[in-house]
Amino acid sequence: MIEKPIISAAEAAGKIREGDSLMVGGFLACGSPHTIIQALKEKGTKNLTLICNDTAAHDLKSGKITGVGYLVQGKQFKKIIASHIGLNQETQRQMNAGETVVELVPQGTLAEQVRAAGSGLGGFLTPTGVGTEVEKGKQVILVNDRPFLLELPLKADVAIIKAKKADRAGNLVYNATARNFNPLMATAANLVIAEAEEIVEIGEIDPNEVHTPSIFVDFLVKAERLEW
Amino acid sequence: MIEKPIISAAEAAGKIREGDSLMVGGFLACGSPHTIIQALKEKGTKNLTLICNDTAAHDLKSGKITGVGYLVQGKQFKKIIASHIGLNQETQRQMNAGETVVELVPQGTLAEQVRAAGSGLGGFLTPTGVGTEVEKGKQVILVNDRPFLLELPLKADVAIIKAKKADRAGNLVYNATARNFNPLMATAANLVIAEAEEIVEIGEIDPNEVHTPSIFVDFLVKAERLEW
Amino acid sequence: MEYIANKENIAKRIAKFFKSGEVVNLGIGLPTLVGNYVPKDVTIVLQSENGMMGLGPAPAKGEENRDLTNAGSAPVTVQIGGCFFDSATSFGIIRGGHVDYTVLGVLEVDQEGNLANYKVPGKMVPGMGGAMDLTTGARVVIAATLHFEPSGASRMKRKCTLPLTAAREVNVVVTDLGLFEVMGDRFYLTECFEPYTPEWILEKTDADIVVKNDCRIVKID
Amino acid sequence: MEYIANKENIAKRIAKFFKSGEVVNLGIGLPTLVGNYVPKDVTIVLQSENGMMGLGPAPAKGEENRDLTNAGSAPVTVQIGGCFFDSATSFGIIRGGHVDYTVLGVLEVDQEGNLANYKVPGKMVPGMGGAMDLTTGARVVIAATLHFEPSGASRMKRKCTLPLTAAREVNVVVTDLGLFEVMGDRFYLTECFEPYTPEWILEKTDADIVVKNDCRIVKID
Repeated sequence: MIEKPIISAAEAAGKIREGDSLMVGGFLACGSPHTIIQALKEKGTKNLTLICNDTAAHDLKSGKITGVGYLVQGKQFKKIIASHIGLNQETQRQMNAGETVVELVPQGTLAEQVRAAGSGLGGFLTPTGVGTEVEKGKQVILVNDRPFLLELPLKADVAIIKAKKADRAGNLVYNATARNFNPLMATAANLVIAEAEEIVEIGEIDPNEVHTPSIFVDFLVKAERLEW
Repeated sequence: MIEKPIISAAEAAGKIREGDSLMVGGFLACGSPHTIIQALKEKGTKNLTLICNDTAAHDLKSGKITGVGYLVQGKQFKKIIASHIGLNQETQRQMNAGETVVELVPQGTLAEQVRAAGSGLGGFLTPTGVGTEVEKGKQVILVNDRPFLLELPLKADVAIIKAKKADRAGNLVYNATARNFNPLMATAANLVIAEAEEIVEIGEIDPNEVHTPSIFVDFLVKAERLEW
Repeated sequence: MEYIANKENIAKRIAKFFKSGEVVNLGIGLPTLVGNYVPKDVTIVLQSENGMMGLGPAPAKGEENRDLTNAGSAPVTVQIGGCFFDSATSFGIIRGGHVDYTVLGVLEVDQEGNLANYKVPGKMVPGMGGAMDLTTGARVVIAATLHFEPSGASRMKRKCTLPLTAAREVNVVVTDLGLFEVMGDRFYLTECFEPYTPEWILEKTDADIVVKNDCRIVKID
Repeated sequence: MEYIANKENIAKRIAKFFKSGEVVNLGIGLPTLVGNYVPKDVTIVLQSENGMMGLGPAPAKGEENRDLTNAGSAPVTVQIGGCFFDSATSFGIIRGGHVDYTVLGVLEVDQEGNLANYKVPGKMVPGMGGAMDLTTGARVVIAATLHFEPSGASRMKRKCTLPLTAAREVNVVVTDLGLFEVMGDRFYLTECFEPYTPEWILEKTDADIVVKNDCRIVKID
């Protein structure tokens, strides 16, 4: 196995270009790559398209922000694709003010779209969203007389994800519910940067316990910011 | 967590009824539930439909048989859905003689069909098989001008699978390449019986290392036959 | 008759639905309360759509694990015998029919079984999160809601006016007045909670409600 | 010119395609030989479609693990840093374009890039196994084959007559005579292996072959 380069969070942020589509792992900031997020906030790269389960939290009264909320605050996204923005009032403000395009996707559909992109599928049929606004503009296909929506794969230019442990080859292990979208996004972007709390030598992770195979990971970053 | 009943291989075989569709885990007999397979052979239940990656091995000259090959030998299947029958000359003989219907499916499509059934998808679009005999009778759907086949989910009445370790709740851990189709089949059958080499108390498997969540498993069988 | 909003009664009644071994997903808010009232001799498995089977209670102060939260980002624990998985697996479990009950909050629910709870256009748009998958995939969909909005209007409608979370997926509505089954474009009152009466409920609810022959008056405790 | 079948030359030449870090899937049979000739300074990752990244060589006698096999059910080892996964993940990796090279055996391969290797109707029907997904998903599809059938007919055809494993997916054909690229419904001879000559290859092969301007005569060693 070859070793993957360990780079700084600033270097990682530098690999994300203006206009890129960007997948960010995490679920309401749990399991998000906070070190890279902060570096990307400092870098200030704009016109990104975010693909993330949600936009974490931003309470406009208290000013408290978590996870990708920092990037929303910096208005770094022209478009946000997510299943939930309920805890981020700034996202809702930008959406209602027409400053940022927000596309809401059912969570299971979003997860499956990312998986489909990583798995080379042309799409999938889901019963989720039939008869709702989610159906709009989509092909409805009947299978045994039951209607399904044809949902298409969702790829990104870059994915930034967070693991508990990585080996130098890029094999990843996640912890508890910090797993969420991270392993899916690892498969679906042209460039994958994994932030890990611990980076160990090749051979130190049991091959039965690897959650993300090394071949998906291009660069490693040592996690320095663990709080949301 | 409630405990799942531990039953004998004979009891497990007794839950498979004439005419059932039956998923069997394993890849050329590696990771197959050999103890239950032998009990089902003794029971002699007929008219089953097999869903399995392959039909393992049966060399008509030497008489050597592995895995589900024993059930093929007993002519217990009226239909076989598999991706590969190359090492089982008896399957080929039955097919060519018109004794058993054999449906060959690309391996990745078969895996995804089982997953789709377990995941509540109505189907998926795959590029695999376009322009080949696999395309016959299937809907071709263009996505961005690229043709894909619409493949449908594949469910079963019963799945018999094999794990390295189970806890009493039914959480499963597989070993090495003996994993293969087992975790997929655990999700896609009405009744799931898992054969395990080791059955431990609830709490003895790290929740981060579970491959198949307990809720998929209905019954446990202690593995007694490990050789193919 | 005086109406006093009572979320606990809703949670208490819903908690009686479950049998040991069943898999349940409780939404954030009112539905979460249901977990407090599951009878001690019933062992259910709580699924959390952010990737866990065996959701446990909140940890003791100081014992929080930043990697272990529920779908509302609150710190939780995992039960012995639980496990973790990714979001595609989590929704495979949900859509695949492996969750027996989903209990969801309500903005509006109507007699066709439609549910609206994710969007008030131009005002509040939290997003659907996992609710659309849950209502589609779970074996039984229970809508849990106070019977009345603060304005006094019933949340049970003839027809939802807000964007739908689920089209014709709701099986049961439990309010603080009673338990309603949804069938054939009608609500069927099957349990009326003390001190309310079927007549009073019908009078206060602008929807087609059939009082079942065997409708019982139930004291929730 | 006398033809002496030489599988090793095919394997040796294919092994030179790979760069360190690339992911390669080798089919059973002739393609497996390729693994023996990968240069020592090139570190590739072998994927095995039965669920492994980092396929290693056969174990020493007595060291076999019945849970650790390749896609042909032969005992193998796993390299340090390898890992295991289920069949859906394995084919997600394959179809998703994460395998750089797939090397497959041949019954027939034609100038349109069609490959037939899984079925001789009524005679031999092993099944396609993972070959259809591999040819569809891998970045580069290499067909590896002795140039001639035992009968003396070329396996490189104008048009396959057997059921196809892959329609227009083959990028490169390596035989024991030379290396051919497939483009625009033609074979392009880009390397001719000693002692054969382009003229002899063209004469012996019933297919449209263009000899590339920069076609080299190569000694395989």
